[in-house]
Amino acid sequence: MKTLTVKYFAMFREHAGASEETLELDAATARDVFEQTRSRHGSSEPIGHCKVAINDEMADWTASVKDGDVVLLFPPVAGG
Amino acid sequence: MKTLTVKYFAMFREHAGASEETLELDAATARDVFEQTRSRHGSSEPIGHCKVAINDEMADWTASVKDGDVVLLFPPVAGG
Amino acid sequence: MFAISDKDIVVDELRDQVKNAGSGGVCVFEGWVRNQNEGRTVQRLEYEVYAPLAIVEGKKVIAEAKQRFPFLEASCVHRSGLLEIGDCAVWVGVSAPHRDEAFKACRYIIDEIKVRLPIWKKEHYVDGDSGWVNCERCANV
Amino acid sequence: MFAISDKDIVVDELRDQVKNAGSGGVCVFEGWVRNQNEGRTVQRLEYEVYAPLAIVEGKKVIAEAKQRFPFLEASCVHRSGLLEIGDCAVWVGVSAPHRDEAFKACRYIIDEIKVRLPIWKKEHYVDGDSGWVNCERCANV
Repeated sequence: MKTLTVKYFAMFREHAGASEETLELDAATARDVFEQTRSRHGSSEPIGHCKVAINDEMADWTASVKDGDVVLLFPPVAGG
Repeated sequence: MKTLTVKYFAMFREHAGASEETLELDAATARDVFEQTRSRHGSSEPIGHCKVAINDEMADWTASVKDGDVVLLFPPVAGG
Repeated sequence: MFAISDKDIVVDELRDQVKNAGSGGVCVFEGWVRNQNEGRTVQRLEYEVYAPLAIVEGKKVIAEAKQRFPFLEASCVHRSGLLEIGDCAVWVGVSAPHRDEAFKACRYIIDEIKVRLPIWKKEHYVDGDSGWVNCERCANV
Repeated sequence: MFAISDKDIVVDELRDQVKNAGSGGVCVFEGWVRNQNEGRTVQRLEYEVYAPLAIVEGKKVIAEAKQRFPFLEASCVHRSGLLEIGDCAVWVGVSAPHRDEAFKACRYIIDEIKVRLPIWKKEHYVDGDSGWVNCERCANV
């Protein structure tokens, strides 16, 4: 188990009812964090156009997470 | 012979040393007017990108000119 | 220059930033809040921006554009917060010796910004409802 | 709207003309007098315009653009007379619900204006010389 801080944005923040949580997760990759928090919050957004950052750097879903990491979950963006 | 008013613009005005002339020309088409005034003024600009208007309407070089017409000779343009 | 701003975008200041004696012109794109989207009447709009990463990614987009379409100056500002109909949400300006590079770089920057930056748009409709706007390319997945 | 002006182009006024609540954005192109052309240092520039026909042809160009790339508003002003380095020689703005039409229509308008309107550009160089600038497509004949 790892202690991870997970930050939610936009619709993910609304699904989670919080902008940030500190969770104990059995997660190896960013994808694991996405899937475990999604089921936890009853969100159904597919991972397709979502993005992830680890400790303020954009990352791939296959990137591994380590104890203490801050994982940022971004729903599909729509700037401009 | 036809009496034609010929107007010159930009480099054609400089070649002709006048912005306008009234000439007696043996010209059937706009192209004839171009060629006869070109040789008259020693201009060597090819007709390729030049344009012509007759009585303030854009015209083809094959357009016929009649007595009293105002023929505008436009050297290559470069707006913007 | 890339920035996120929670204040009105002042076009004249931005235009001055891309001025350059060697530039033959500038291509500018301004994104405005429009009164409807997908058939629904919009009252106002809210931009949520995660600024630390939006700024890094925005600068990266501008650098990429410069490599592809060499230009002299470029500047981009994106709004955060609450906007009304007609407000300027994003301003992109690119100046270059010739217009082809200016047009292409400007288009590249706005296209990439819309799909890559951590910026989310929530529309508030006149019927009281509201919703997060999906990104442009998502519909095609 | 298409106009020829012998006075400074005031960008804010023109920008207001293309504002529309249904527009998602505007694409603007501004042509500026730059300090060199084909390796020669330019001091200032002179535009000779035959206004009666330039206006007719300018309006025709805008109408063609609207048919090809439906937009909401478009405006274009071209300068006549003497201009200094950095001055705005031409302003084109097109607003549309979506940016693709705005970009394409703006590009169409400036491209056509540069080769079709009876407008001639004389460059005055720092060495005292001057010359009429040939049109863009002429070199390829």
